[in-house]
Amino acid sequence: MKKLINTAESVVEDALNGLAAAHPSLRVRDRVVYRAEGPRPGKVGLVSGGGSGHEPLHAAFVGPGMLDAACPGEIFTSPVPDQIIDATRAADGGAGVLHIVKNYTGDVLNFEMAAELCDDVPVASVLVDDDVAVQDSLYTAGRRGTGATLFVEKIAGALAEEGAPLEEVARVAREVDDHSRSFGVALTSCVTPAAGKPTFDLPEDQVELGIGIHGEPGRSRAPMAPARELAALAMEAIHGDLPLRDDLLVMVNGMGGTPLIELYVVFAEVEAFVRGKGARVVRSLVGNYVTSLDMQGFSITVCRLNGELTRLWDAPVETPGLRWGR
Amino acid sequence: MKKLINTAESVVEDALNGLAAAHPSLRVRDRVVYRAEGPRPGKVGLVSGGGSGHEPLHAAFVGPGMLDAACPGEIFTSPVPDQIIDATRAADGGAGVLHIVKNYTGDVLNFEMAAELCDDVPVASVLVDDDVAVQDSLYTAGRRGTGATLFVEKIAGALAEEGAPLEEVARVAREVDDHSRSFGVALTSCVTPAAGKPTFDLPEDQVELGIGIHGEPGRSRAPMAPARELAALAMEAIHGDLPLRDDLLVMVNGMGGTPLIELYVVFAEVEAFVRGKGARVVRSLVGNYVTSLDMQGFSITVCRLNGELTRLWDAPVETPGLRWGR
Amino acid sequence: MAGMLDTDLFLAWTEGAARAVRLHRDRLTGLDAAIGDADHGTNLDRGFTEVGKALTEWPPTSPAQVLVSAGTTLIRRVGGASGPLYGSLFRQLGKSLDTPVTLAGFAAAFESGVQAVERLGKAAQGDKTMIDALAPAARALTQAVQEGADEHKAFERAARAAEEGAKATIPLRARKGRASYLGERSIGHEDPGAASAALIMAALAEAAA
Amino acid sequence: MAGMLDTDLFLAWTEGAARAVRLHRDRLTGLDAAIGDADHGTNLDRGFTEVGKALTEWPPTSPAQVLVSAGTTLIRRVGGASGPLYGSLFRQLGKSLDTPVTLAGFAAAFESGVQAVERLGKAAQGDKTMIDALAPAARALTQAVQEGADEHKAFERAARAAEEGAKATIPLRARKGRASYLGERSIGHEDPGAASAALIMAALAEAAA
Ligand SMILES: Nc1ncnc2c1ncn2[C@@H]1O[C@H](COP(=O)(O)OP(=O)(O)O)[C@@H](O)[C@H]1O
Ligand SMILES: Nc1ncnc2c1ncn2[C@@H]1O[C@H](COP(=O)(O)OP(=O)(O)O)[C@@H](O)[C@H]1O
Ligand SMILES: [Mg+2]
Ligand SMILES: [Mg+2]
Ligand SMILES: [Mg+2]
Ligand SMILES: [Mg+2]
Repeated sequence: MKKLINTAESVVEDALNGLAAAHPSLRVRDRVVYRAEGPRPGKVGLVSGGGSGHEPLHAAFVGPGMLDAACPGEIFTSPVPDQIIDATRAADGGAGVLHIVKNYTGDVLNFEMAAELCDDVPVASVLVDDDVAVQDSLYTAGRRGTGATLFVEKIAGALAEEGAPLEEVARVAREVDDHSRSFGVALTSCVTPAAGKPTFDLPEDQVELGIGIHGEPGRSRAPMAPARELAALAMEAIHGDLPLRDDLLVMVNGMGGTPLIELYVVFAEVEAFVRGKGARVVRSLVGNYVTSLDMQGFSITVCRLNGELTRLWDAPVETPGLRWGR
Repeated sequence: MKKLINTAESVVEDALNGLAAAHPSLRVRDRVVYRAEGPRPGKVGLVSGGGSGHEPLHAAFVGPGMLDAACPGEIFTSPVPDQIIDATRAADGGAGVLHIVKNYTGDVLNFEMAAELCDDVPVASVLVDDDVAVQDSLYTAGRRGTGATLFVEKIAGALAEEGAPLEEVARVAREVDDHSRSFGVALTSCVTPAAGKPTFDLPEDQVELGIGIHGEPGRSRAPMAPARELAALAMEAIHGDLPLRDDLLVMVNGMGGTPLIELYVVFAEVEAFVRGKGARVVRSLVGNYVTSLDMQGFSITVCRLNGELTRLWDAPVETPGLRWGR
Repeated sequence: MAGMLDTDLFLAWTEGAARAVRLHRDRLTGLDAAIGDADHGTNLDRGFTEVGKALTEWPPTSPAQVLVSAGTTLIRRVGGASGPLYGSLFRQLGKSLDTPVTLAGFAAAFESGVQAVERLGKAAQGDKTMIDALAPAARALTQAVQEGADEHKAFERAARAAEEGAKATIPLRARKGRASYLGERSIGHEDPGAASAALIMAALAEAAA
Repeated sequence: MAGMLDTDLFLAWTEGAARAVRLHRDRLTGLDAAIGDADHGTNLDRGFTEVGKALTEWPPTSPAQVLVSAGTTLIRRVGGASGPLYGSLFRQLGKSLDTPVTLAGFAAAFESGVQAVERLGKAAQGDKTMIDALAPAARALTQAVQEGADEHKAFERAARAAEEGAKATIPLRARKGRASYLGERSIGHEDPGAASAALIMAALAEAAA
C-alpha cells in the first residue's frame, strides 16, 4: 500500500513538523502540541491525547475554546506519560487541568501514570466511553471513546474559557459523555504505515459493524447495504441505548477515506431517522473529524442537548480543525 | 467497490438533501445551492459550479465572504445551463454576477450557454486554469482549473463583500488565477458510483503525475517515492512555471482518500522546499478541499500574494467548508 | 412516400439512439475511463432517456420539433462537454430542416448541425473528438444524395463513415476535450464521443431500414 | 558463581528480548491485527530498542538497575497498553530484587512483578492477556526453585510455561484490552501480549543457557 510518508518510523514526527509549519497558532515541542500563546492564567487547562492516525483529533483541536494541549502518540498507540506530564504542566494556568481520556486500556494507564507523576498540578480526569458497539462491559475493557471525544473537548473547552473551576469543567465533560452515544461502520479496513497492509480483510460484499477508531475489527459483519440501511442500523443501535428525543447534536463522521459527498448522503438518512423518532437535529457536523487513517466508512455520534450544552457548543472556537463564532 | 450511497443515480440528489439538512445557512432547490438569506442588494453575486465529487468544492463554499450560489452537476459532469441560469438570477443583487468557471470544455460550454441565455443580468466570467501539468496549451483544451478555484472564490468573494463593482471583482479573480499554479499526484485512482470500479489502474509501485480532479489519468507515471520526493516533484513543476518568491499562499490539498496526517507530512516538505527557494509560506491550507471522490493523493496550489490579495484572503468567511475571522 | 422523411422516422431515430446508448453505456464509459473521466456512457444514457420522456410528454408534430426538442433536452439534462455539443447538433439540425423533409434537405441540415458542433467546440477533424465521426458522416450523406441514393442507402453510408471515423480516432493524439490533457497517452484509445456518434448514426440507418 | 544472577545476565536478557522482539515483530503485529490494532510488534520493537540505548548510555551496575531502567524506558517510550504493563513488570521486578540476586530471590521478585501487572491492568488469568503467559511463568519459576532446580532449568521451565500459556489463549474469549471489543470473535487467535511475554521469557532462558 502506498503512503504519503517519508518513513513509517518518522510519520508522526514529520506530520507534527507540518502541523507546526501550517498553524502559527500552535507550538509543537517534544511530541506535545500547545497553544502558541501559552496557558491563560486562571483558566482550567484542557489536555487530551491518544494514538495518532485520528487527525484532526486531537492536535488540530488545540486553540481558544477547545484544548490547551494535545499529546499525539505513535500511530494507534497511546502517548507515553512524559508527553502527558509536559502537556499538563504547560496547560496549567493555575486553575488545574482536565485530562480528557478515551476509554482504552493504553490511554487510561498512560494518563493515570502521568497524573500520578505530576501531583503538583490539580488534575481531574474524564473518561470518554460513548461507543454503543461495545456491549456487556463486565466482560470487556468497557465502552470505547470515539466521536464523543470531540463533543467533550468542544463543550468543556467552552466552559473552561468562561472561567469555570476545574470541578465544573469536569462535571460538564462527564455530562457530555453521559449524553452521547456512537456507532461506527467500516467499508474497508485501514492501512497503518508500519504494517503496510490492511489490518483486516473485508470482502467486497460485507461491512464491518461496530468498529472503533483503531482499525480494529468490529463486533460483527453484515452484507453491504444502501446508505439508508447502514445509517438505520447505526441509529437503531444508538436509539436502543439512549432513546432519541428532543434536541440533538449529531455528527456524521468519516473514517478518513470516505468522500464528503457520501457523508452527506448518510447525514440525510440520519436526519430523516431522527425526525421519524420525533426528535430534532438542531446542531450537526458532517466531515472527517475522528478518523482511522484511510479507512472507508462512517461513525455517527449523537448527543442529547440541553440549554447549557447548546450554549457551550455554540460558543466561539478557533482551532485548525474546528472554528466558528469568534 | 463499496459506496455509501443509496443508488448511483440518486447520489447527488441525496447528498444535496443532506447538505441542506446539515446547514441551515444554505438553501437547496432544483440542484442549486444558495445562501439561505438570499442575495445582498448592491453586492456582486458569485456563482460557481462543476461536476460533483469534488466536495467541499463548490457547494460548501456558499456563504458570506465566498459564493452566493453553486451549481453541482452529476458526478464529474459539468452542470447544465438551467442550473447556472437559476443560480445567476438568484445571486444577482443588482450589481451583476461573476461566473467562476474551471477551464474544462464542459464547464466552459455550459456556463457560456447560460450566460447567453440570461442576458438580463450583467455577467462577467473568469476562467480558472492553474494546472501546470497541462503543457503546450496549443494542443490541448488549455490548462485545467483545479485548486486555485478555491483561492479565486475566497478572494473574489471577499472583494465582492466589500461592495466592489463587477469589473473589479472580475479583475481580482483573474489576478488570483494569474498568480496561482497547481500540480497533482495520485497514489490511486478513484471510483465513481456509476462505474463502480477505478477509473484507471495504478500498480502498487507507481504514482500518476499531473492528475486533474476528475479521476482522469495524468500525463505520466513515476515510481512511488517518499513524500519528500513527491512534494519536490510537484513543487519543481510549479516553480518552473511561476518562480517561487516573496510571500506565498500554499494549499496542500487531499484528493479525498488520503489521511490528514499524510497531508501534514507533505506540507512539511513543501514548506521546506519553499524556504529553500528563498520564499515564504505566509498563509496555508492543509486538508481535503478540492477532491476527486475517494482518490488517494494530493495536489499543491501556490498563489503569489501581494498586499491586496493577503488582505482579502484574511477577510472573514463563513461557509460550511471554510470559515474564519468573523 | 418514398424519399420523404417523416416525424415517425425521427422519433424512431431518437428511440433507437436511446436504446443503443443504453446497451453500450458501459462500453462508452469504459472508453471515457481510459482517456477521460468515465462518465460519457452515463451522461448520454441519462440524456437520451430524458429525450424519450420529453417527446412522450409533448408529442412533436414535425421532424423539426423532434430534433429541436431532443437537442434542447440534451442541453438541459446532460451537462459535461457532450451535452452542449450533441444538443447543438440536434437543435441546429432540426432548425435547418424545411418541411416536408427531403433526403437532400436532411443532408444539408446535418452538415449545418455538424458545423454548429465544430463552431461551439472549436474542434476540427483529427482532434480526436466526436467530429471525427460526425464530419465524415455528413460528407458521406451529402455524397450519397448527390449520387442519387435512397435514404436507406444514404443513412447506411453515413453510419459506416461514422463508424470508420470513430475507429480512426484510435491512433490519434487528442487535441480537444479532456483526453487532450493526456498528451501522447491518449494515443491508442478510441474517442468515446466519436464512438457514441457512430452509435447514433447507426440508429438512424436502422430507423430507416 | 553458580546460582548467582549477575548484571551481565540481565543485560543479556534485555538484549535477547530486543532481538527476539525484532525478529518476531511482524508476527506480533499480525496477531494484533487479527484482534487488535496492529501495533504490538512495532510498539515492543521501539521499546526494547530504546531499552538497549538507555542501558548503553547509562551503564547499570546492578541487576536491579538493569531491570528498573528497562522498565522505566518501556513506560517512557512504548505507550499503548503494553508500555505501562511491561514497564511495571520490569520496574517492580527490579525494585524487588535483593543483592546479590539468588534464583529464589528472582522468583519471588518476578511474582511481585506479575502481581504489579495484574493490579495495574485489573486482569486475571483467563482474560486472554499477557497475564496468561506471565502468571504461569511465575508459578513455574517458583516451583522450580522449590524443587531445587538451577537457573538454567528454572528459566527453561518458566519459558515453557509462558509458551504454553500463550498458546492456551487461542481458544479464550478476551475480557481485557482491545481484543475484548470483539467478543466471541476474539476466540481462535493467540493474544499478542501473551505471545510477546513468551518470547521475553524464552530470551531469559537463552541468556542463562
Ligand atoms: N471541443 C470539443 N469538440 C468536439 N467534441 C468534443 C470536444 N470536447 C470534448 N468533445 C467530445 O466529448 C466527449 C466527452 O464527453 P463526456 O465524457 O460526456 O464529457 P466530459 O468530457 O465533460 O466528461 C469526448 O470523447 C469528445 O468526443
Ligand atoms: N488490562 C490488561 N491487562 C494485562 N494485559 C493487557 C491488558 N490490556 C491489554 N493487555 C495486553 O496488551 C496487549 C496489547 O498491547 P499493544 O498492542 O502494544 O497495546 P494496545 O492494545 O494499546 O494497542 C494485549 O495483547 C494484551 O496482552
Ligand atoms: Mg495501539
Ligand atoms: Mg465529465
Ligand atoms: Mg467524460
Ligand atoms: Mg495494539
